[in-house]
Amino acid sequence: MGAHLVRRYITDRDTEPICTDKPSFDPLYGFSERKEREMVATQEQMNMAQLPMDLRDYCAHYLIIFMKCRRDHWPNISACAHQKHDWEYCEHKDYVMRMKEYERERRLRVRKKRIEAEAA
Amino acid sequence: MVNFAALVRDHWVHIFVPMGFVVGYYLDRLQDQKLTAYRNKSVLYARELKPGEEVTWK
Amino acid sequence: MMKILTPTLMLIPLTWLSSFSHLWRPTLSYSFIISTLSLTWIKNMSETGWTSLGLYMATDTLSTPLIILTCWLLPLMILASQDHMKTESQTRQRLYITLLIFLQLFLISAFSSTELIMFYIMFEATLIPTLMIITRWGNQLERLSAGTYLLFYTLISSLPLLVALLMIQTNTGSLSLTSAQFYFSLIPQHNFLWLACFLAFLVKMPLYGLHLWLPKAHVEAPIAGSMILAAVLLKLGGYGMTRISTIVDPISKNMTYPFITLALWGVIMTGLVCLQQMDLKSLIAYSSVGHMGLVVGGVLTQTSWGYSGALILMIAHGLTSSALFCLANINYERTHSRIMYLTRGLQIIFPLMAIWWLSFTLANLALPPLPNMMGELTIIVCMFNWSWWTIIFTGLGTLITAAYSLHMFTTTQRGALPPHITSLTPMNIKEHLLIILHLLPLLLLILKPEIITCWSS
Amino acid sequence: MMGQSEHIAEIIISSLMSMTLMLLMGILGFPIIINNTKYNKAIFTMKAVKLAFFWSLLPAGLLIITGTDFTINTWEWFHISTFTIYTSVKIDYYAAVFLPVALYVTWSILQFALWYMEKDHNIDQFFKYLLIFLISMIILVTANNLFQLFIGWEGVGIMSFLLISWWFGRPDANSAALQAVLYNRTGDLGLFVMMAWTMTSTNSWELDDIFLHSQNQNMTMPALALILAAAGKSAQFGLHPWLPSAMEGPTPVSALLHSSTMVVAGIFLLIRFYPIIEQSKTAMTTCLWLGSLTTLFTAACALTQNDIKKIIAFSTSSQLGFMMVTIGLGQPRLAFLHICTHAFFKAMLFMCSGVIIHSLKNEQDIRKMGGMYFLTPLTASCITLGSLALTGTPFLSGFYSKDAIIETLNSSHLNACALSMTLIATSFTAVYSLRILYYVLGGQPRFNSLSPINENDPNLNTSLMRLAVGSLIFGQLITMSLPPKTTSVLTMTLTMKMTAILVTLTGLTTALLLTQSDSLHKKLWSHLPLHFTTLLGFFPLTIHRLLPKLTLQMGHLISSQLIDQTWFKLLGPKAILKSSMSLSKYINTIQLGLIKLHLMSFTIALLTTAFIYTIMT
Amino acid sequence: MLTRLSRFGLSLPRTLVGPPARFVSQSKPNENVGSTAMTELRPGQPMTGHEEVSEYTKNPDYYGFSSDPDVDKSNMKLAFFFGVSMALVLGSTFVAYIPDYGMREWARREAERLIVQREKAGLPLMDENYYDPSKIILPPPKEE
Repeated sequence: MGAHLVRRYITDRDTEPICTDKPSFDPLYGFSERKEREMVATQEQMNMAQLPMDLRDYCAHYLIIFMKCRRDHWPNISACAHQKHDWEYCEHKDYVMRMKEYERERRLRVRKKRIEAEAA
Repeated sequence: MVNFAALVRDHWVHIFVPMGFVVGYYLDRLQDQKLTAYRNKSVLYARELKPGEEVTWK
Repeated sequence: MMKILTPTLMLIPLTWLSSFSHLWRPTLSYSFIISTLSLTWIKNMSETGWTSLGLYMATDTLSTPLIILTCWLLPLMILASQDHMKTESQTRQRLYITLLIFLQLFLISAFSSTELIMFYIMFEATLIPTLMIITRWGNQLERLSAGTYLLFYTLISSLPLLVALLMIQTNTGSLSLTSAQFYFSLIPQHNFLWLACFLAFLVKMPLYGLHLWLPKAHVEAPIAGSMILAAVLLKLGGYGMTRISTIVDPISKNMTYPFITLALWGVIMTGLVCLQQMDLKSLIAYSSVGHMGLVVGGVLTQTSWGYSGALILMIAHGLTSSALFCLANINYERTHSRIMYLTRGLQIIFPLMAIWWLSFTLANLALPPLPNMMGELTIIVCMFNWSWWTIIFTGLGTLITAAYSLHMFTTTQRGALPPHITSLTPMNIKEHLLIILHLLPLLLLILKPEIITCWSS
Repeated sequence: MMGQSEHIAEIIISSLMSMTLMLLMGILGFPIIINNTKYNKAIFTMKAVKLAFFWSLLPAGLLIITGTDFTINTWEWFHISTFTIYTSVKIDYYAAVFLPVALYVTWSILQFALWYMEKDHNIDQFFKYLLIFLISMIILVTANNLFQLFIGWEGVGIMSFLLISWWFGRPDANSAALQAVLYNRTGDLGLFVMMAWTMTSTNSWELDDIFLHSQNQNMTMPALALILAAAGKSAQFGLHPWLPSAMEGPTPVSALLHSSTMVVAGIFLLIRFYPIIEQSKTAMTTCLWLGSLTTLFTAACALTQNDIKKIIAFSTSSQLGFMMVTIGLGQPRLAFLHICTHAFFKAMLFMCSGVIIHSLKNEQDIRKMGGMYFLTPLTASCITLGSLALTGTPFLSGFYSKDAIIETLNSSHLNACALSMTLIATSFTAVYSLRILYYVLGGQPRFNSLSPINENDPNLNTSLMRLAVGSLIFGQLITMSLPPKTTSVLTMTLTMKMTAILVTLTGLTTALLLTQSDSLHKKLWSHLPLHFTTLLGFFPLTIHRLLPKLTLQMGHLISSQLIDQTWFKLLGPKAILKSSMSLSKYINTIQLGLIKLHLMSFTIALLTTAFIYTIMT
Repeated sequence: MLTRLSRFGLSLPRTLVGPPARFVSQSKPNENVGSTAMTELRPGQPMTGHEEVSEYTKNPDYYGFSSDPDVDKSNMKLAFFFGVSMALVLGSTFVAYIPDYGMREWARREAERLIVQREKAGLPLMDENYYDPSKIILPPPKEE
């Protein structure tokens, strides 16, 4: 809570990326090869499952399985713990990847600033 | 048999308002008749009479 | 049109010729019949908007609700004034009823006249019976000064109206409302003409600056006088303003600013006056000055929302304030004092009357489903649309209305009984009937408010 | 393509739903209408609410299984030129879940009121008032257009006026009721602005049209108006003094109105209009700041109060601030979950305090209580359960919503100051809950009660037990059974995850330390700046004296004396009077009846005209 | 002695009975005057004889219209019949069932009929002048 604020407003104000702006470096920079993430659940599947709009992300297929399991054993609400875990783990991995992406963006900006400082 | 004279002596007053209503109805009818002077004379709304109709509205 | 006027005319010989023991019965029942008859005017608008056309008279969706309110009030006034007229002599009672009937006659022909001159004559004619009722049957000595205030305020302001009407007559050759849309471009574009036309109605409507006659007239008038004054005579001003603003429309674009600001400022000022008012009747009178300020604001913005909001508020306020005056009069007949401090804690003695007080206080502070709220909300929205600064005044006004209505309710009904009130004569069914006949129309209007949204239902 | 079966299913469900609503209103409306004394009306009302609760489970169950919510647009109420106002009802996630919760809580409170108001003469009227309040709350919750919402809004405000001043003989009950309505009306100013704005710029009061048309408009002004309305109704900072003084009403009223249903109406409005508030950043930050300010201030005030109902009222107000913070964080569903869970245990806390007050012969000061643990065991256990749920101990119903909120709070990017204020307030909740437990249950009894304190009334026990069960399992039940709408935050370090419990534990230990060591107690408390919190932030002193004095003085001096009596009177009639008097006095001297003078002037005039005439011709 | 005793005796029971029973409910003492407690009427206030004699003393079910009971009753019946059942019930049913107030349904049907007709005739759905201009015969322009 607020740890990044120190960097954002006090220490290095110019290199700290805002969490909402797009990555400004080439995604393949520094990686040998990096394949595009592909979406497992198809649009038509998601429509049939009537998923809310902000849940239609890369882990939507786990969510569809979880929702189907919930509907099948309806009165027993704690039946689908396993499916719920899969979905949440996938969300967890997704979130960790975003944090790594954010950190990569920040370090690249700091490196760029250092190179420019040396060149100048 | 309710004797008619006593009834009239007591309740003759009740004739006023219904009589007023009848007179009012008649007066209204008279004024409508007078207003028909402007029937079908307007430049905008005048229309040729349909066959078998001698007056646009009764 | 004459189907209602001639029966009301015939009521007068009825009062003078019926035997004294049966004086109040036929007048009451026939006036109820006439009020039911007057409901037949809520027919749907025809092409031209005018229904039941006569040579000089016609009604449209603006005037029908007001005429029905007038016809509805005559029986209620007869019902309400039976008690305090019991001690009067025979001829005076008959004179009193004839005055009320004359008042209704003039009001109906005023609301339904298409000729502006006939409207003007009837507008002035309503003054005479009101004056006689207030000065003859008022309770305190100040009724004479109240009468003079009423007379001079209305007379002085309506003379320029006559001059303006004559000027319009000479320039355009006709004063009939039905053909107004053809000749209003010929009217000379003077600001003074606009001012002259509107001044009479602004005084009658009590705009805040010219409202001194209203509290005096309300406080001194007998029950029937203050009922008709609160319910219909104020609305005469609003009706006139709506009619005239369609005729002298082009001039009033820049002339309305001072009056709207004065009206809105009046809403707050009268609210503050009500907050620390000692006399119950003058509190209700000042509250109607406040509500009518909102109506003036609504009409002067000259939008369809403004006109319909103004009419809804006029009808709803008519019923509410006349009922509040009846309640105040019922308390007055028992405790013989209008000072709120002396008549505290009446809920313990009259629990059912407390329910009526509560329902009409809520109507006064505009509880939502009631038509008062629909009218007030429409006007607030229309003023917001006119300029969004007005929301400060109207919002503050609603807050202060809530404050003084609940203050009135809490001081008169709640709290401990004062030591000097030990036993009061209980309420009788006539008084409950009087209040119910005010409350039920208000509640029934919730279901079908289209009949009172003028020109835009 | 919709198969035939789905089509029929859809018709059945929609007719079922509209029938549910009609029945709900019918079941609740019926006890108001019946007047015969054959039934004991109070019990009949309670049974009606019980039936309504079971009936309202139907839409909730449907929502949980199939996730369908529905909007009924029945009747074109009235039109002003092109603007039509419908009576439209929307039972979506929020309304479907809130209805059973509200009816469940009302059912147990009515049963409690059967015991509490037993000796009151017009207990039936009391139950009728509570029922009318419940119906206007349902209208507010299920409204789909602004006008219907406003009907519920004002109905709830007026019923709180009537119920607070139930014992209208007492002057401070009347003034508390008046105060409550005035604060609510200042809030209503915001709702007026909202209605005016939506009418002018989206030309409809239907919720869906408003959300649709307001996509690309600058929404700060209506959003701030909504926040003002919510602040007025849910006693946020600045408009909060009416909630503690609303404790003048009977305890069932404070349990039902001022803890679970009425005060959450403001927050519910913000949740319902969340898509509008979301669009303007200033509104979100005002929500956050207003909420954290309220929660901190009212929690601090609760620390130093001695009246048991005042403490619980302040804790309600601080929880409302907490909900406002959740809306500021951008989590309307969590705020809604907190509303439901909070309704359970807060109503139970109020009912327990009612039991204690009633058995100690209306003694409300906690310093004069003590040792209730032995005398009323069931109430004591319920109070501890309620306080634990309030402080968010794991796996009670409070934990599910409070903990989730504090987690999102910690991992959010919003400003740290408002969030740390909320954390301090959560620690304060632990302190004042412990203070209640310590003073009311622990120690030697400090009251001289003669009457035997007992809890053998069945109504009392079953209602307390029912709410205890509710606050135990409701959190679990709802979080597990409802379909997930937003992904929960799963990537936090251990300390971040445990902050909620750590903060409450620190609050608890400090309070325990302070209460144990009496010597320290005297030294420490004596010179701490308590005046600020005991006098409720000097609000009643300043605002409740200054503002009325100013308005009344302005009313008296300026508007009535200065303007009405002098300006208008002197300028208008009196000026004419004076000028005409002097004029007539002057003319009067001529008309004094001197016949010789008149005749002489007449003859002179005659002669001159004759002379001029002869000259002319 | 006896008379004095009896007088004393007479007065004794009254004192024994003690002050007139003051009915104070056992429930919430803090609702002192509120809805339940009946404050004791002012004791020992001599009737001055010219208070308002309320109508209820003579005629217990006084409806408020006149002192003679049967005229009172018939007036009440008359007022209620004409006031409530005639004016309110009949009136409100008439107002409630006015066909098509404001001609809204008619306007809707008319619009739909016109659209169908104009589509069939190929005309544009709406055109700007309300009257068809051919019908308006304007006076010839001034020659001078």
